[in-house]
Amino acid sequence: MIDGLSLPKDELLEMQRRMLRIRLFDERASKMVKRGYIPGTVHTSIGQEAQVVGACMALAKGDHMTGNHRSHGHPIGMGSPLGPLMAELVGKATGVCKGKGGSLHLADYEVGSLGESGITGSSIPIAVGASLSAQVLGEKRVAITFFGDGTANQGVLYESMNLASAYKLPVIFLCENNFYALSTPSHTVTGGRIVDRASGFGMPGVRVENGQDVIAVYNAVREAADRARRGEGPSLVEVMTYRFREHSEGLRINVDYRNAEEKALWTSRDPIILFRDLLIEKGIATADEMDAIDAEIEQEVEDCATFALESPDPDVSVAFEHLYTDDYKLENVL
Amino acid sequence: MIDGLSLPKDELLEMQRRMLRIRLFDERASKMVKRGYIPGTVHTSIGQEAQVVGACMALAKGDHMTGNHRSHGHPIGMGSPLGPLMAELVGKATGVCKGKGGSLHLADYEVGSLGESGITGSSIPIAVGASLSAQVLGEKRVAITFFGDGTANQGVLYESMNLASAYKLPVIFLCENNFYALSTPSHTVTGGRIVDRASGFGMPGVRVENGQDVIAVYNAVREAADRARRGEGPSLVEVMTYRFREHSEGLRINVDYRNAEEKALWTSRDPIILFRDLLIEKGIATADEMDAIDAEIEQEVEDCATFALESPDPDVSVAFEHLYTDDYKLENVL
Amino acid sequence: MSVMTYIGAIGAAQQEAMSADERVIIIGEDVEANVYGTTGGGKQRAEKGDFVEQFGQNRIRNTPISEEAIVGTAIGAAMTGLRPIVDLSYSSFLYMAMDQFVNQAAKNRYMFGGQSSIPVVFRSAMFYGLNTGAHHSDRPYPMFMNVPGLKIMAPATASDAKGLLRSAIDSDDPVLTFEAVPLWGQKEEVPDEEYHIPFGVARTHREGSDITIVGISGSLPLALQAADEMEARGVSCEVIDPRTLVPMDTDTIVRSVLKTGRLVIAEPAHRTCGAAAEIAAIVADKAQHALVAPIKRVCALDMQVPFSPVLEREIYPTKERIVAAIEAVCADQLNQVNRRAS
Amino acid sequence: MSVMTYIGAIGAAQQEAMSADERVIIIGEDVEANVYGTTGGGKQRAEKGDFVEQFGQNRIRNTPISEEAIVGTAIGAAMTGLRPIVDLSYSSFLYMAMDQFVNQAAKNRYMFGGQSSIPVVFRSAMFYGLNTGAHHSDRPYPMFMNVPGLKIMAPATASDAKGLLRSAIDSDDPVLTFEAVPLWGQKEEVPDEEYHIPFGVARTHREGSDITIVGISGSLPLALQAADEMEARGVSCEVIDPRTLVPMDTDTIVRSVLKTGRLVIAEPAHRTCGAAAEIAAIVADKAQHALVAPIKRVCALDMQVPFSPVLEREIYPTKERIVAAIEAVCADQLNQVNRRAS
Ligand SMILES: Cc1ncc(C[n+]2csc(CCOP(=O)(O)OP(=O)(O)O)c2C)c(N)n1
Ligand SMILES: Cc1ncc(C[n+]2csc(CCOP(=O)(O)OP(=O)(O)O)c2C)c(N)n1
Ligand SMILES: [Mg+2]
Ligand SMILES: [Mg+2]
Repeated sequence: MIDGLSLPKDELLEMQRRMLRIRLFDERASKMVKRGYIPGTVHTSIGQEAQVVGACMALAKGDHMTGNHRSHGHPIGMGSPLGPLMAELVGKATGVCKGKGGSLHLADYEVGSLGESGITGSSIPIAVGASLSAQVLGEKRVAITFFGDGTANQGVLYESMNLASAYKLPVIFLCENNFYALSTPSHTVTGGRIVDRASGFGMPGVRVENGQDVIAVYNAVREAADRARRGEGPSLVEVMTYRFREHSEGLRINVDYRNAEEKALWTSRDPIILFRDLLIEKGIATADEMDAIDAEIEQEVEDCATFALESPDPDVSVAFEHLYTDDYKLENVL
Repeated sequence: MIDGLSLPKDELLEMQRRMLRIRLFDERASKMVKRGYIPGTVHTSIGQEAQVVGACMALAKGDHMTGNHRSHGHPIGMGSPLGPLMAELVGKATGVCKGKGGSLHLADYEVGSLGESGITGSSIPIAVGASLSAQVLGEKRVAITFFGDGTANQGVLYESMNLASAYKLPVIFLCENNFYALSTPSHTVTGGRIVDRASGFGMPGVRVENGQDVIAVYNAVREAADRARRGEGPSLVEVMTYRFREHSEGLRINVDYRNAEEKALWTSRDPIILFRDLLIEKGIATADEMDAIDAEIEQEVEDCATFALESPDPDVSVAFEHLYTDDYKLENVL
Repeated sequence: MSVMTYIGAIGAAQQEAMSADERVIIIGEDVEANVYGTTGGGKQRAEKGDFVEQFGQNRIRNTPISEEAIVGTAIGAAMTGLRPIVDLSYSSFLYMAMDQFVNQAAKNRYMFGGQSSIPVVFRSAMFYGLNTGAHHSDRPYPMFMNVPGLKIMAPATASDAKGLLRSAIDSDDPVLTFEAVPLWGQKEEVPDEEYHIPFGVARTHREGSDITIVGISGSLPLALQAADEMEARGVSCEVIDPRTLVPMDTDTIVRSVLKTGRLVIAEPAHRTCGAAAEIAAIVADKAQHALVAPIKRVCALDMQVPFSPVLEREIYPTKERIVAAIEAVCADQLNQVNRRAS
Repeated sequence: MSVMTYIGAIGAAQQEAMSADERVIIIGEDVEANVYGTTGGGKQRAEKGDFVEQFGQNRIRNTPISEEAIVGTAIGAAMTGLRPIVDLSYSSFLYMAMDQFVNQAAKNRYMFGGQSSIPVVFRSAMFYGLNTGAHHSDRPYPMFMNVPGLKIMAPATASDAKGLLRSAIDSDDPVLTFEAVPLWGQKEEVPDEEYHIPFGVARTHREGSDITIVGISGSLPLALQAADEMEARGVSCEVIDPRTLVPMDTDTIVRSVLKTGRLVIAEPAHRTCGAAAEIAAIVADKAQHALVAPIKRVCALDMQVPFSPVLEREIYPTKERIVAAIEAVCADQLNQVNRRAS
């Protein structure tokens, strides 16, 4: 049995750093949406940091990841630097996608992030493809794909799980179950339990009941990754978690679809506080060390916002690049 | 527990009649393909008659059915008269779809057959829709959809199962598992067992191991139909069966993907002979009675072929009808 | 008459149709909580206007995120007694259900020799120009125009939205709506009584003699602004909105070009094989002899949609681009005016 | 040079590409048993030509019936080191994977600012005119032309099929092939050495001065036959096949119309928003001043495909329809000839 808590201290602290990066980055992004610096739609992972970071930290360099519309956490979890991510959200030339992706479409190939997807479910088979190339080329990498409980009702997931299972591909399907798809409670539109869908497709399914515990998530995903790397095929991991904020920033829904009690219960289980307390309790780090990390990441986020805001807009010509790899005669400029 | 064998004798004989109709109709169709009377592609249900008829006989008048590319058996199983079906295969004006559907697209709304589908999987949600209308309108009908083991890997099935389960719709998902999708052995492209996929979507799954036994199929589907009619929601029924002929008539595949031993084993389990023997053994019918049925159906099939061949071609104007319910100005006749 | 917004008109048409016919139901993601603003009126569930309150959960149904199954289920339900309205929210999500649109909705009636009719409306809105990036900004109606058996509406005003949607719901054939989110807030006078606008009848927004401008969906207001500007510069513009793309009232467009001899078409979809291409091709067939200038299309460029606002605005038609197109084909008129002015 | 069939040329291009580059793999339903005739040569598995024998099961992969996952998986594999060829068999099955084509294949490189390249080929064949009914007979390439980011080839001869497919496999962008089953048996001389035909270069099959005829895919041979017939009646026809639809060599077409002043376009897809509409629109813009007659399109009618042979043949372009279109726009020439003859 894998126990994440026995990892070297610097890796444990890196977990906390990444969770903090997600939290503070998303809080900052939310403010920047309100102030009009960030256009478009923004979905935060606030509250779900353990689920994201526990999974990403269980991977190795060279592994691949695809994400979804709740989309900043995953590249941050993979270790992407914050500046180009925030610049992307603002739409600047220094953005990780040159300002062409935005919040919904972050990608950072340097850290194995192959792309978030605004279309839910659409990026699932992309990760399966990354695992197929690993298998065909005999490379030892694995791939992971993140999707929500709502997305778990899209057919492409089951086609992907089946294909991966039949080929024994090194891929992990990670369901971020935060109990809601937008305003829709999962149980009202979902037959059965998501984790139970694994066995019918010939793969193990595990459910991390306490998805606010970064170590629990790490352990489950690490086991799935090891299995995949051994050539034993894919796994489904369902992580129970909760988003602390509204579906997307600025969205107002007139129906009270999540009650106050439930919200209070879950916000009392803050993954960042839980992990901080655990590390201190186990004697792995001191409160001072943890405070220092808080300050470090606060500064990182401050810097990334400054970087983003001070960066130049993309040159207009960039709008016409990257459609194809070769020259493209745009017939239709009047 | 339901026992089909305790059904009234005329219903049991009707089962045999329908199985015979499918067998002889498809044998005749195959000959007519060879002789050039039937154009296009034809997939027979020869060998799978018990699976089709057991299921259809478990339904009631007013229930709905959608089928697939292996496509003549289902309307016949629902009780459709043979003449217009055969005329449809030949492309005649008297065809059940006026010559516009053909082998792959039979439909007979008179008997609840909402349509076969050349695109595998595509007709699955149509049956779910028929069950939704039943639920919304408070009608007591149920719907069934037939699909193969290969089609069971299409995502639309799981979206449909999930939706049906969440809404508790009166629909039955029937997997015709004949071990192959065209030249591809099911086990090489399928993770896990199909029947096991039911529980993850919150519905019962039953597997009829001996799908050559029409009563076994009847019992399983009847139970699912009763459940659906009671408002308890959908079921998945997987029936193990075998197609006796090539995937489609005239197709030649250079690789021997089904071995002789397997073929011999399954052809020895002819559902029509099995049921004949059972009825005689149980004293439900005499050999003479069964012979009379054979002769009766032979004549029916003879007649349907004559009807089809002697019917007129459709008038050319029919090609331009039925696109919309109202008048349609076809802009593009030169 | 009362003043209504474009999005309000859509909600109103749905409400009227739901009240008029018990067989009309609405299914879609998050329709119960009225997330997209067309299935409820008030600020709270209990307030008047909320569809769940009014029509109950049997007829207003949240769905799982399963576009393919939802669309197929609605088709099957329409074939067996209901008249569903499917709220697919973003037009960008239609791809998920492409097989159901093409192979079931468009083909079933035809293939089965008229046995089925399929009274179903698939509503979706084109959320473009809103800096949400390439996945959420598509205007894919041209693909569906290439599929016989579907009807397509793309209203550009509140009154058209209401009257056409009512006709769509009452139609016995599958209809796709492509609503324009950039127009959601646009207001127009709308008749108080219930009304239907027939499919296949264009709306001529202004008459003119020098050039015909066809404006589709969100490009119609731009076309009208461009016409205003050019009118001031001495070019008399006729502005036509086909309103429904299938069937399309090509007669009105052809008749107009026979009069003006010039044609500019503006639409928010990609240029290649778009609706503008179809209109240009029809005119180049039916009115070629009357043409005195090239036919110009002002469409979204054949690029995907970039996120950054400074980039995204390069992609779509603008009033300026429409003006430039008119200038390019009305050199004569403009010279005359210039001569007269100088 | 050796004589090759159209389908043989496709198999040959695949074989050469598989041999040339280990990263090329083929995935699709029933490719191992060579059901569709392009992944094997001999009559038995063991014979030379069988792809599984030659390249092994690691590189020749049967898939489940899961078009959406197959297409997405191939895209992901292409983004991470492979160069997959996906055999989707029938073009009618592409709808199942529409989201992956539009939202992943076409957009990823653009959205991610050039971080990804997606060297993948999606092969499919248009099985039309074969009495298989509406589900199996589609010619859906126009929809994909409306999606920037995809490249599209639609060869009409064996040598083009081979050379274009090789270019497609070597391209770093996603390419869709639309092969024409009615042409499978057509034979042509094909160079013995490996060769590539660049995308975006039309092939002028015959030169002429009175009219330009564009023939796409299965309609090219019909256009050539019509040209023969009209030539005998005194009308000199230039026949052009664009070969690739994205990018399309519109310059060659426009140049030809500038010379001939007349244009007829023939293609097997539905008419509304088809490739012919796009070509007509381009010519009505770039060569309007040279046009002396209406542009005529000879396309599949905007109907679904009926099964019965007596009905199905009413739907598609025929030599006769192309001749009728030429007659309609070449009245002058024909009168002259008639006058001379009488
Ligand atoms: C194919 C598709 N359908 C619908 C949407 C609209 N949409 C965006 S997020 C969302 C809810 C997703 O729920 P879930 O998968 O549980 O993720 P969560 O937002 O809870 O993280 C919906 C319906 C979409 N983006 N793509
Ligand atoms: C979406 C789609 N993909 C592929 C095909 C081609 N095809 C027709 S039948 C078939 C095999 C179907 O296998 P199965 O579902 O097991 O049914 P069976 O033929 O064994 O009855 C395939 C791949 C199709 N018709 N539709
Ligand atoms: Mg969720
Ligand atoms: Mg099978």
